[in-house]
Amino acid sequence: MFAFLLRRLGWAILTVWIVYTVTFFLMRSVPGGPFDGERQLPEEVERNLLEKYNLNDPVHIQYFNGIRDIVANPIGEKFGPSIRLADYNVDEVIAQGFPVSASLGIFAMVFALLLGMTSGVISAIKRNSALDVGFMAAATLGISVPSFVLASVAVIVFVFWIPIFPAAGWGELSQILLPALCLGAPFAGYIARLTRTGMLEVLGQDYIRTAYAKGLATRRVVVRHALRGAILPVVSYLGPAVAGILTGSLIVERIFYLPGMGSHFIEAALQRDYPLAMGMVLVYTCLLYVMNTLVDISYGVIDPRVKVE
Amino acid sequence: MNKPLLQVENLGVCFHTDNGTVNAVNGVSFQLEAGETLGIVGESGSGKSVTNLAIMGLIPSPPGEITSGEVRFRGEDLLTMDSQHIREIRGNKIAMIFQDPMTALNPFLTVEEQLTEVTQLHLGHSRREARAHAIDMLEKVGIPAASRRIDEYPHQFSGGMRQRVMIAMALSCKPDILIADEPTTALDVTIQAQILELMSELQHQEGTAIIFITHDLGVVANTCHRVMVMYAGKPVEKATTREIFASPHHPYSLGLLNSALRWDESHGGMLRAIPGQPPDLTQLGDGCAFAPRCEYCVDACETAVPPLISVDKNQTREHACIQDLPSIRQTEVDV
Amino acid sequence: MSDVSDNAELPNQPVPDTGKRDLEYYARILEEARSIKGTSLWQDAWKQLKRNRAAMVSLVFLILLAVLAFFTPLLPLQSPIYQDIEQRQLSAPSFSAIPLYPESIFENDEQLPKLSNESEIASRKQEILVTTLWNNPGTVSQWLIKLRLSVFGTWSIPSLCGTDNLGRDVLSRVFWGARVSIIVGIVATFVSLLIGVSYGAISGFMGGKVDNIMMRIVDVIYSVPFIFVVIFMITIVKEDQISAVLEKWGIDQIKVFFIMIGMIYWLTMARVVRGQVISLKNEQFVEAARTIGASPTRIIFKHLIPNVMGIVIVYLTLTIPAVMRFEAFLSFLGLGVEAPDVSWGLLVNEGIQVITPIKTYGWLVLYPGLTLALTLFALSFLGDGLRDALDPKMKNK
Amino acid sequence: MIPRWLRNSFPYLAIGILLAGLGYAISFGQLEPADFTYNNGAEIKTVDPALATGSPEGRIINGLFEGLLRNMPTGTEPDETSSIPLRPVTMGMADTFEISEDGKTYTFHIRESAKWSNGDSVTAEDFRWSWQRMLHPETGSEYVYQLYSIEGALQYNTGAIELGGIVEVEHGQRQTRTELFPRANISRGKLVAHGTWSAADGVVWAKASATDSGSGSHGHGDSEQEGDTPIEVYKVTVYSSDHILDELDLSGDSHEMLFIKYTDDQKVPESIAGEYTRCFHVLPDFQSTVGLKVSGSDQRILSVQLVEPTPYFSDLVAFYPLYPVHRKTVETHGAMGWTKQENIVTNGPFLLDDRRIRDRIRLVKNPRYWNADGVSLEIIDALSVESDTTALNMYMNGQVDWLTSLPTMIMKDLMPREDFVSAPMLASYFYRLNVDQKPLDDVRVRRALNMALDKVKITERVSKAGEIPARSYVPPGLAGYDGYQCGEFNVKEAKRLLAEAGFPGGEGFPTMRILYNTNDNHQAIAQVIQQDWKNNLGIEVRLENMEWRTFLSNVSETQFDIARAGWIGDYPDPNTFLDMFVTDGPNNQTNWSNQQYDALIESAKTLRGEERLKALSEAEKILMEEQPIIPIYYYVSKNMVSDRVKGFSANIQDVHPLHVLTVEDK
Repeated sequence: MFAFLLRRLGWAILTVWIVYTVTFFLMRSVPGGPFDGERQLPEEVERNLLEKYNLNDPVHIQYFNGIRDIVANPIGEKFGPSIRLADYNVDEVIAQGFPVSASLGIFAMVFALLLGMTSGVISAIKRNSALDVGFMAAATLGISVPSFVLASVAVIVFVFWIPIFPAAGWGELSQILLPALCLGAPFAGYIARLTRTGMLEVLGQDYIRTAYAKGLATRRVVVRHALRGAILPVVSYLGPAVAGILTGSLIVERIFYLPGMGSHFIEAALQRDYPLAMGMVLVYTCLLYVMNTLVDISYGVIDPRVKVE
Repeated sequence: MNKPLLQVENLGVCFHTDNGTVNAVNGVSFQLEAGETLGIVGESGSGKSVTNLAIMGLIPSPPGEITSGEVRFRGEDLLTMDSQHIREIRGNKIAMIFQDPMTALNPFLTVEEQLTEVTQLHLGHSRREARAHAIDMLEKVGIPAASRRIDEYPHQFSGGMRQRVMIAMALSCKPDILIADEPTTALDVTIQAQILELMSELQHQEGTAIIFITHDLGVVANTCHRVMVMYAGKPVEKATTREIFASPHHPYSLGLLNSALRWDESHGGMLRAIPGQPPDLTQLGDGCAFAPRCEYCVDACETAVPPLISVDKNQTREHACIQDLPSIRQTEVDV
Repeated sequence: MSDVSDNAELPNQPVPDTGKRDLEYYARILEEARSIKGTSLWQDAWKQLKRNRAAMVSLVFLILLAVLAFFTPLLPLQSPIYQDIEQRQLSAPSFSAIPLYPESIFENDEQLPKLSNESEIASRKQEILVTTLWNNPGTVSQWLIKLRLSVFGTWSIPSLCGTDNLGRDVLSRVFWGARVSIIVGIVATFVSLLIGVSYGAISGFMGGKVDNIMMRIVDVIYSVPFIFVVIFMITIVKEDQISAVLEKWGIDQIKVFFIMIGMIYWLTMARVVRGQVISLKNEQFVEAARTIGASPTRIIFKHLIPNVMGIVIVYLTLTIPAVMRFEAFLSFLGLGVEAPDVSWGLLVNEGIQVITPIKTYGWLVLYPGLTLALTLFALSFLGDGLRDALDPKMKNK
Repeated sequence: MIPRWLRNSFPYLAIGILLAGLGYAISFGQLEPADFTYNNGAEIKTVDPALATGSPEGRIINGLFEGLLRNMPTGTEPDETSSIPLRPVTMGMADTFEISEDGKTYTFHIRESAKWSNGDSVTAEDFRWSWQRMLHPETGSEYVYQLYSIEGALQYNTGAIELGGIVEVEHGQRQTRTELFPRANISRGKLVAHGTWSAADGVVWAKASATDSGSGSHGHGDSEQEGDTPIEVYKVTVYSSDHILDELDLSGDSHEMLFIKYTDDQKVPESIAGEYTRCFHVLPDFQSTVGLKVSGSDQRILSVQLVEPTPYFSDLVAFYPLYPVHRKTVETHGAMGWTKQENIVTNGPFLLDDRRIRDRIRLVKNPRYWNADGVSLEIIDALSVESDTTALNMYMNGQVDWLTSLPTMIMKDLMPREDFVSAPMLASYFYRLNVDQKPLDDVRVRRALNMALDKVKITERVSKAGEIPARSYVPPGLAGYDGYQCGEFNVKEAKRLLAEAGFPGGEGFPTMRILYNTNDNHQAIAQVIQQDWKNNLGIEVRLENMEWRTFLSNVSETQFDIARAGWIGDYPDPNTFLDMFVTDGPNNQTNWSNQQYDALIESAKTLRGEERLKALSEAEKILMEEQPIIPIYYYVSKNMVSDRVKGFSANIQDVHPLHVLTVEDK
């Protein structure tokens, strides 16, 4: 287990390094520096700005300085100042955006898991019933409709026709619910389908028959004997789901005006805020890596036959 | 005569599939006395497993459906019983062992979790009691270091050990009836013998009645008191083990006997298989289902289904063939 | 329910030892073996699929869609790009017939008045129409458009789906958008297929160290938030200088787009294929091929890949919708295909901007959204059906 | 192998983690509701007046800080252009100001009640220091040219030093590299000699008294040129002074010092480093160069010496880049630190209470503001909703009271609403033509392109907010100024001109590209123009959209044929529009050059009153006849303002001071 984590850490560092290198050179290859303002800057001013952001050094120096900063600086000072948000360090922007995206993601995930697994289990047990068909149609719809359409329509319906949610913004519980629902919906659909398939597969297993032969009630058979096996596909989907929720939050945060990492990232990328965009990508990489590792561990936890390595 | 422990009357089960309705079991009747071992023999797909799943109320529905019959356990019909009640009997009064111990145990739960839940449920044991009882049972079925191994997962056990766990699980509540569905098929021969021995030993101790489902007549010969041969969802012959080995009355029984390796005679190393394939259960014709494969078939066989008729007066011996097989064979030998 | 394993017939009499009867006996076995008709995996799958009504409806829908999309230039649709901003801005769906173009379209042409020959005038007019009403159609499309002009003339289907902010016909744009969206979906998926299958097959077949290294690479890439990197790459590729360089190589924006998207969807494909190949390569038929001296390339492409095609096809039906959704996603961020090209994502994104509490121009989002959702829906049902049909594990369930 | 206890507790652990996450998610403190919430548009770059650009920043800085004068709507009745003009009035830090006879000296008297939010008095010294900070090359202020009308400001900003002149030398040791202020030790004195050092030649002193920029205009910041930056050496007679803003006593003690300026990457032998003192900047001495004088018993009089009479100087001091900052705060906390809500000290009607990136900036009433009694709003939330649709949703939902930007797609449906507030603006939408590009070098082609455009259609059907189709560059509404009108929509004439230029019916006309930044409206307009030119002239153009920053870099390098542009006047004077098209002007960006035009713009600098306006008008005539740009329309301001907001008046600069607004209860 310890060795596993250590090895994972090694790979994580390698991954982060690769991502850093790729994004670094990608961004440096973009014509049009970050300081091309509407008004032409005097050369002197531009030179000083470039110096402030370490952009006037030769590229390889910038590259190594960047790595040095990330490795040597404590958390909170790793990435230097943001270009477009001149009052903040990149680290501060991330620190402000992360909790928002994290809670949005957690809410969306909980919603997706609860709804998806419940409906998936019910669908599998009541296979081919009207309920099953209804759930699966809804799930497929949830997957098929682009999330920004879903979100836009949801705003009209749940903000204006049935006024139960505020239109946008951040701070109250009610403001997080609608975006989380919109963000989680496609994943709920996907999880429902996975759970249903997994459940059907498990319910056909011999050991389920054994469990019934013991005289256990259906509920106990489903919860204690079938569910663990049935959610294995869901667990392996959690990795991609986390990645998807991170991506999806770009859209949801934009539509619902949430000050999360997604909106920061998109603005940073579009506005050529090199340091901020790179910091964001690296944070996303780490996040994804941690989540993937957690998924692998929980896979091992759920299935005793799997050795975590 | 006392009421039999288990009486199955005219049981019929079908499955509705995409290819049509499969009549897996068509009018099976038999009875089982306490302490007795009944062997049910037949090819794959002859309906022996389905019969027993029906007894346990484990036919998946849909696609399965019980179309007719009664299953009386101590006089109560299991088929019409409410689900709460039948669950109290399942695993408690009637227990079951399955063919493949590799898949019949839940890989996600420890042996303890799987063993204790049955006694906790039926005997009202506390966790501690259940665990002690489970260790006890494991020792009884011959698992060394039971108190340690009880915390392991099924995949850490060998095949024979797993079957022992299954037996321990099935016998935990001292059931009246143990249905063993080909319990040794998936095991290698030496283990088979151990398991069989274990079962008969336990039967002696506990007085459990056993329904032994198998296609291995050798196993039947060693363990069963009586035998029921099934073909195409129907019993074609019922007899005591001794009788059926001595003189089968149905050509199918004869075929099974011929295709099995017999200890007492030699065929020069050549076994004789039954020609043809089992019938398509979705389209059973008018006549005897075995007719197309039967070498003793006459025209009358193709027009009507022969009923199960008893040969002797006390009705321990029945068969479903219009021919008198022993006498025909007698003639053959004479020629 | 039938057990196929014991279908060989053996004579029930002891076999006599004369050679002649021996031959007869084997001939009978041969006869019997021939009489058993094998169904190939594909026939079997097709039979299975035909029984799945949802999948068949989806398949028909998708084929119809593909055909319609291909023959869009031939259909009597209005122009997808001609703006009638003064008369028909944001007009609601209607059934009143609209001519394909106003006569004024020829007014400003300098060449027309100089021409006297009737046929020259006609061909000049046609030329004007093709360049004005359609956005740089390819050779085939041009030919189809000309055919359409000669068959239907100026008649065109009314604006059944309304018009957009610039007075363009939404129905026509949905059809033309289908061409782009479908091509994005298919080509990008094909790119991912190409990379994923060869990568996975090689990795799985080589095994050992090579496999280990190749899969480690996949693992590392898997942890890269690829979509974010792709957003970067797309913004960069959209840069003038870079796209100019790419154009020199004959790579236009939309091709880059295919490659980009294809590149992020190959990972799962590679993993799936590798898993399949590993389980297949120890099967006897591969052993057999090896013993008769087949080269590794031949084994991979002749024996392994055809056998993984089932799962690959299933996976394709998952990838195509994912790619189409991703295209829509990029359109929302303003990074998708660019005007005057249209795609469903672009149309839907234009549409959601007028879903406001003050005024909702519903048709702008409804029709493109509906077609997009239906297509994804159909692909998903077809995928399910194919999985049931092709995946042996799911059989009889 | 995972221990069994962990495995068993896993579901609880997972649920526990999720619950903890949920708890964390909803634990964010709820803010007290604001009196007034508005959408400020894009997230602001900074609240530092010297570094900010753009109107969202302007709205916030106008609330936080206050300049010498304030632009206020005059009266409440709209004038003939249906706009309420804004005038710089003494509603700011200054209670009176005088302009000298020649128009070249402005004297401001700062009111006694002017206080910083920490209680310090606002003095003229604050302004002088703030402006010095803004002019300092290292500050990198984009709006620094707003100060160029002050004597010596340009020289100080560009570091133009001359032999014999008084210079200030910043010594080369600093605490941190990102710090803009405070700077290191300063030596002041006369520049005696100036030269370069190189490893090959050693020190070479320049013979001629050629001026040279102290910080060097050698490098562009391009990394490949970095190695070529010469290492410069200076010989300076240094006089003692207590402070760099005190008058330098040239009769006092003095000694000669040698300075050397090199970057961190450059290697300098120790022998040199010992003899010479390292320095960062050698600039003209601020105190003696720049025309700012502080006087008065408690330093409340600021006199500003201008290079030329600049009639709009009062507008400039009312413009936010020239607002003062609190010196001690800047010097203590440095860049990034001083603008943090816990550190910042301001002098405007509001205080910075809270700032969450891309969420809100919360302003609360400043009780120390000199006119605090006149401020009615207690709490203001400025949001930065990027999506207009989302912002509109919030407005319709009652979460926002004022929208500064509206979705154009439904403009037609917004216009008739009572809460839609619109007024002509001092801003133009136009297309730049690259006159070096054939055939755009032909004036007939440029005119033909202009005349083939139906601008009415564009404003009525595309922009849709009541914009006025433009035939001149300078928007109407500037008192006393008449712009020249270029050719109107006339397809026949356009065709004739194009034929004359050699492209009858567009034949042979190469495919041109229209460059615009990614925005639905720009795209729609470009598409209409594309079609107009195609239908009316028979010429093909291709559309290319680009992300804003890339677009700007392409435009500034004139890497385009035709490019979309917009210009918002910085101050209500034609000059803010016209001076950008002088030859090689940084914002010219069309390669267009006309000596007569340059001369007229130059002459306008010295002229006053009507004559000046006439010169500018003449210049615009040249611009419109030569047509390096095609004017398309004049912007109008587009606001949605909730009924409960009072005191909101449409005006030509679309400036709406927050402190004059009042709200009724919800």
